[in-house]
Amino acid sequence: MWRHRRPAPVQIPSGDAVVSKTVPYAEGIDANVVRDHGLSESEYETVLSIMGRAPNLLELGIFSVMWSEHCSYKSSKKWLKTLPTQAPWVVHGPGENAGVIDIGDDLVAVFKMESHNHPSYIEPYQGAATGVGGILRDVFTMGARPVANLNALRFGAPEDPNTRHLVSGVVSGIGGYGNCVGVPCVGGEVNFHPGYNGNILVNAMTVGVAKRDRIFLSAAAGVGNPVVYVGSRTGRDGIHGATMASTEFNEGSEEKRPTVQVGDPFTEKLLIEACLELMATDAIVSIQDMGAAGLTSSSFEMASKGGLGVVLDLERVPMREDGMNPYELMLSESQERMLMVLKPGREDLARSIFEKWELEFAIIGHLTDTGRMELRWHGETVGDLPIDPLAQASPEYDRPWQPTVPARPASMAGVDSITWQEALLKLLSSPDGASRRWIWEQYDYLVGGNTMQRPGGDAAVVRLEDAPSKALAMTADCTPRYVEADPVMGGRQAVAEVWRNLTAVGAVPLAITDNMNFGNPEKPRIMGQFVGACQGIRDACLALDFPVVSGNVSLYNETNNQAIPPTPAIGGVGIVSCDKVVDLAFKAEGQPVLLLGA
Amino acid sequence: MKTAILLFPGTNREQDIIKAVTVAGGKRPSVVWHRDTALPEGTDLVVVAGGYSYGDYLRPGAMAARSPVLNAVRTFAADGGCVLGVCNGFQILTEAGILPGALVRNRGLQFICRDVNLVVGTEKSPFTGGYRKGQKIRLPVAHQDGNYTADAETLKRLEDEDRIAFRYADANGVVSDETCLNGSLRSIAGVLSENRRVLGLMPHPENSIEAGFGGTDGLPLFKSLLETLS
Amino acid sequence: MKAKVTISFKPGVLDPQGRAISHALAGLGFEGVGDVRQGKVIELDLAETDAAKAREQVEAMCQALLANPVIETYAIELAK
Amino acid sequence: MKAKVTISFKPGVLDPQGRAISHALAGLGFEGVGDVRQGKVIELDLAETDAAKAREQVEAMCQALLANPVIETYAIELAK
Ligand SMILES: Nc1ncnc2c1ncn2[C@@H]1O[C@H](COP(=O)(O)OP(=O)(O)O)[C@@H](O)[C@H]1O
Repeated sequence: MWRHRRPAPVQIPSGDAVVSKTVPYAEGIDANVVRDHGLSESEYETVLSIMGRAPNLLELGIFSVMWSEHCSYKSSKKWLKTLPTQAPWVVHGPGENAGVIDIGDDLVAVFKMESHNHPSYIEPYQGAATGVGGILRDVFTMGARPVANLNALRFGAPEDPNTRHLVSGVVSGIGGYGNCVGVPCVGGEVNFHPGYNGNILVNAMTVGVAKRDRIFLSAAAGVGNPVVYVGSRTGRDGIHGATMASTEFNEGSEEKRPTVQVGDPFTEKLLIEACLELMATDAIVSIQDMGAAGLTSSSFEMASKGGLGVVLDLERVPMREDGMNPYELMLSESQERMLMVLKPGREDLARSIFEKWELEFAIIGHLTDTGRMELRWHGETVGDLPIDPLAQASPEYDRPWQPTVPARPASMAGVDSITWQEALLKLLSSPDGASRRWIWEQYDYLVGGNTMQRPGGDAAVVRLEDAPSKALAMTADCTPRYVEADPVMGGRQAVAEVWRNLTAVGAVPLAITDNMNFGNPEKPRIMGQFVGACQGIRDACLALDFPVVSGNVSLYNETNNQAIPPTPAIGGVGIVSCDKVVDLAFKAEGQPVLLLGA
Repeated sequence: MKTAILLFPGTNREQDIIKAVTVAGGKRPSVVWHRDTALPEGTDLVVVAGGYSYGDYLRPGAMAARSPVLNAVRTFAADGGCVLGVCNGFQILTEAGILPGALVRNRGLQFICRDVNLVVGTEKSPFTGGYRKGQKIRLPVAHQDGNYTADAETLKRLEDEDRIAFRYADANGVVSDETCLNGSLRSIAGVLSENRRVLGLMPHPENSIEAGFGGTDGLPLFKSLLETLS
Repeated sequence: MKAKVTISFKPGVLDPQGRAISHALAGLGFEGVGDVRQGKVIELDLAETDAAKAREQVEAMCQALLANPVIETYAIELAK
Repeated sequence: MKAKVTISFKPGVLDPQGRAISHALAGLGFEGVGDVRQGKVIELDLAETDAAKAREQVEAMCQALLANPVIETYAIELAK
């Protein structure tokens, strides 16, 4: 999650001047270990100045995940900050687990889109499944019951032998997880392009609904309050996953595959029910899901936002395997886990709810006023880090970028002319134009009984359980080849298409979430695509009064130096009165067909 | 009509059933937790709702069928109580041995969510009294393990005793192995118990009770229950 | 001790997963693959150390939960 | 010949089914059941009659389709 508040970035010293001759390392650590943790030399220098000493391996691991591109948004922050995030109906913009907008009747819609690209390429079923799990947690963490899922998918060329396997794995993974959890999957989009051969994109979006006055945030509060772990046990899953999501793929990395997390949608369903049950009481002070970088990022973010410190007794973390150590516990990406701060005296109430749902519950620490993270292992301090410099003030880069020269319109010379009948058939049968029914039929789009417009239309429409005369409309769109040709226009177009799809079902568009999928930001050409797309999104959002309330960035989508087409996927949400909903079916013979627009 | 809905960890269509019963004009059902050992006093109808009880782990319905509340349901059914099992509920009732046969992975292996055509096999039950035998209706399905199987003897009994409540059909109402979406033997979509008071079916009548939200072909099932049990 | 339970479909019960695997193998160019059946293996760590008692216990587990007698058969193996 | 492939999760990979089975067995009153892991067995009828060649073929099938090397391991047994 990217945030705009309190950006006091650490000054990253530049150039070789800072690389001192005698870089100190703690025992067992050397330059290679630092490099394997994805930290550059100058970043390690900064670590030293923050710590005032050489970090041990546990501390280094924590810096590594916190400052990974995935968690710190270090390359993208500067540009994300330029996006418009405000409107009278925005309750919480970027910076929380998901964006929150007012939809009337004392209700809010809570939504976000998130990528799970790299894991899905390595293990399509589990990668996509855990992607759905992660985005669901971002939404119910805030107190919202998830009411709809969407997904934006990009695969390589249909002819590529690997594509078939990836498509079927990803689609069944999304279905397998979402269907089990009981959240209808109502829409999405799919493209095929050889540019995604080595890097597919799996972007999942969840929309939830909460009572306006029952929103839960992640900022920790109350010195002495218990820090509580709930959900599944911690295993050795995906250690270094967050770092992996931030490094370019190459031939060797397929061998080096870190363990892929296996999703457990059944536990997620129980976690939703248990959390929402606890949220109906007054026990929770703050709550945060453990996503990428698990216990590390959740505990740091909660403490940092609250301006507090934390003591964690890591031996109390529920463990799946024997012999786990603090490094593994802090860096594990095991799924279906949450961290909460409870009001004192509410521990037993909370414990009874989680036990009823057969989930783990453990008090693993408490809040302090030190502003530091103290990690203990059977009473002994094994790590001690300042919180703010790692979290709020993580590095921010102004990477060099080169604007994309917009492609000139293709020449029509030499293009064969065909009849319109042939052209129509070609369009209808192209992989990008063909029906997506074979995909959405694998998703339960009906559960809940509120689906008014099923997949297959311009936008999905889902009735509000607590205000049944109204419904939410939602859609996800982007046309990467437009963005590739001209990032600014392509960014504008993606937002405009979302807007059109929402209005086409009769809805008033309210806000968007974005998922920025690009190549290696260290290349000025790629960074230029990113900057251009941000500008385009900004232009369209301002023109349409259509703010960005949440988002996610996935960079380094490259294989063998080949970047994906720039893909800023946009998810939009609007509101519509149920009696105003329109769909795209022709209704009767003899009715006129009109063509509108420029 | 006093309805009790069973709630297992992983059940996810309980709200849909509650809505269907109330839209049909019934009282709001009560929800019974899987660890309960008794049904609420005066229960007329037990609904085993859809979803993924226990994550569908091992076999869909296997663990729910062995939970404490199922003993109460077994007794209730043996005493002539009405039990409706939808989707995962159908799987649970077969696993519990309350209904014959078993439901295995769909022929195409994939999860299928779509509207299907069904032919009503019998109107002689508290569930199907609102339809005519042979009537073509349309209900949604949403399942991965809906492929009904049973040995030849059981199939023959089901047919001889007029216990096949619904069969999958094509758009013209023709029943055939080729058009059966999930591979079910004899295109079976729903079966009745010997005393005709227990129905298990894979399609979701509860998702077809309102125009604009999946049609209304599921409504007669709930209305018929209300009429019989009130 | 450890117990391994292998659960398979009874002969005659159609096995959609086995069929799909056989198709997929043919599609991948593997020749000479006839019937394919897919089953489950469940491995259990048991506190029981007596083989006869362990077998009895696992037999009971199969009856009670692990296998569905309508469609499945099972076989039990024990190991130290 | 016949080949039997047993596929299980690599150690350390979460096995939600195994866990659920262990829970359920405890709930049914079976005591002393520790870790439970669930895997798959795939039985294949092969036209190949030479054991070495058959093993090679099945090995290739495991790599290509039957197992997922990221999270699973497999073992092959052959029988006449
Ligand atoms: N991955 C997917 N999951 C669910 N629904 C999808 C998916 N891809 C496409 N759809 C649905 O298919 C329909 C057509 O998609 P798309 O071609 O992107 O539409 P449009 O170009 O009109 O926005 C939409 O209703 C969309 O929601």
